[in-house]
Amino acid sequence: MSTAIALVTVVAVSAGAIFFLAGTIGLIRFPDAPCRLHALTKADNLGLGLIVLGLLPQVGTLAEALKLVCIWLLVMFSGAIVTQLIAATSRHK
Amino acid sequence: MTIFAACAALLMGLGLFGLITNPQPLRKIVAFNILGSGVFLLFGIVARRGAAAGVGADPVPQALVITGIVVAFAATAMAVALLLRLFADRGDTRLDHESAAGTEPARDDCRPP
Amino acid sequence: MTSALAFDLALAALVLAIATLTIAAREAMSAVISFIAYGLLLSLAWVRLRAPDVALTEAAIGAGVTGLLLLGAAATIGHRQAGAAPPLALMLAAGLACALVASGLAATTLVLLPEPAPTLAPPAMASLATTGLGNPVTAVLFVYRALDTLLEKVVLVLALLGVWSLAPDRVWGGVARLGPDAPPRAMLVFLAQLLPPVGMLIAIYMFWTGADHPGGAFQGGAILAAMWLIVLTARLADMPATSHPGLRLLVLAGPMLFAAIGFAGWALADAFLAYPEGYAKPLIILAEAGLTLSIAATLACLVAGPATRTPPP
Amino acid sequence: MVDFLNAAAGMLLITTMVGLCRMLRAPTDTDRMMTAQLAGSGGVGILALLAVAGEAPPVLDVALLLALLAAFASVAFVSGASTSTSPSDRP
Repeated sequence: MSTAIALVTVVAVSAGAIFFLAGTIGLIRFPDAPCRLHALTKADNLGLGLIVLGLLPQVGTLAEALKLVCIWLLVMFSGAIVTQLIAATSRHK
Repeated sequence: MTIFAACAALLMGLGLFGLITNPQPLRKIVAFNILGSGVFLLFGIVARRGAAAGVGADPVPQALVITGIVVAFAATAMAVALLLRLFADRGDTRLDHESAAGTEPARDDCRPP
Repeated sequence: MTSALAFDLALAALVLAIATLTIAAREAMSAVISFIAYGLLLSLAWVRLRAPDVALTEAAIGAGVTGLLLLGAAATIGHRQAGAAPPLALMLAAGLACALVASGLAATTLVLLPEPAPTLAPPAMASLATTGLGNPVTAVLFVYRALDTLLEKVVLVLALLGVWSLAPDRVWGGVARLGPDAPPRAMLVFLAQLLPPVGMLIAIYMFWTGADHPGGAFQGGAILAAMWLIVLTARLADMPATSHPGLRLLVLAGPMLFAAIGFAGWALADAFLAYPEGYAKPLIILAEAGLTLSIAATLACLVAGPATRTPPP
Repeated sequence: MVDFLNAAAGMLLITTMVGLCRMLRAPTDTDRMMTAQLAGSGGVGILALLAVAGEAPPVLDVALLLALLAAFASVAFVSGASTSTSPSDRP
């Protein structure tokens, strides 16, 4: 059982790290601002989400697990709005 | 720990360099903040070296750094407010007033009554 | 152990690289944006140095509130700065001098620091039980060095006095202006409605947990200030006039409460800022509650700057 | 498991470093702000990994604060960027 849980953690955290890497490469390689923002949100939402998902089985208490989920929700909500705002700023320039 | 000690020393050197050579006052303020964070990081090394009695770092330098960060913010806010007032009165942020003598614009209400 | 070492090495390199970018940036706005990223990453370094209290303060004040202050200033004057770089000889001389200073400091920290390291951790931990607190840093701030903490609050209030005095005479006691004159974007308003309730919850948690775990009045106050500033930026509320008695009372309430507790200690426990036996923790939490609100108000007012509009009738 | 989580944190750190290259040659301030946003969420990820790897629950609080303030800095930038050309209305 513990091996299965460890496997879940390893797979999810690795996938999250790969999404972060992909987001960064997109930020460097994509030609214009909306494309780069698209890459950035993948790192924010999916990358961090997968890392949080992978970490959830490893934490000791329910409070810590809730805190992890809160962190993800916070980053996802504010990230979604902030990227909208940055996109609007870049379009007005 | 030695890595961060070297990092702190280099940050102080960088901040000092920026403080001396940057011509723009706002960038001088930013450089001053980097210089300060280097000093704080050095306190962090001292705290980490003093780890004992079951705590990861000596709490006394940590408390000093927390106080220092707040005071550094207060100084930065004061400097920025002075700079913005200078800009509002003169239209630029040059600090070398001698070279601009004679072209000084009339101040609106800073004169004593 | 080696993986941790490699991590530290990469982190230090990253912090140094961003600091170099910040110093080398030509435009003030670029320098300020790099400085914010620098502050965010520096709090990682503080976590590695086992100082989560400082990491929280650095993230909240170093990156958050200072970042907003500098961004506002850069947006106002960024493109109009006098920009003549000093002559090359001066640059070289300054670079040489700073390299000397840095290498001297590095030599001092790497070689000359005393061994074994002096530490006040054992006495601090030994008397922790008498305070009833669980977080040694809060104990240092509010018990062993309480006078310093009180004076630091006074410094904040003095800085605010200085900033407010920079208002021109005709708008004395008026309203500070924050953010653009143009109506804010709908998304910004939405964020300003969504984020502050969450932020206030986190701020209260940060203040409350500070007695026993990393956190405390500074961190909670800085978060509250940040949330207030978001609301102000989105024009959901107006900054009160600097002559508003309620605002002035809010700024002064925390330091005055703390000083009052200090004087009560004179009467009840024989020393200024001493706490009567068994009442240390409730008194400290009371003082921290007042200070959290005052710090929030003071930091927000410092960022908003001096008055720029005449006071409302 | 601890080694794996540390390695993942290191991987995220290197990713953030690569993102820094973007900042070096970013054409506009908007791009720089995107990099700062990436540094924020990368920092949150690194802190979450370190918190679980080192079993230090307070580090999660730092991650929570970072998540909150990364958004705050972007808001400040967006509201500042739209005014950057009209400084004359200060007294």
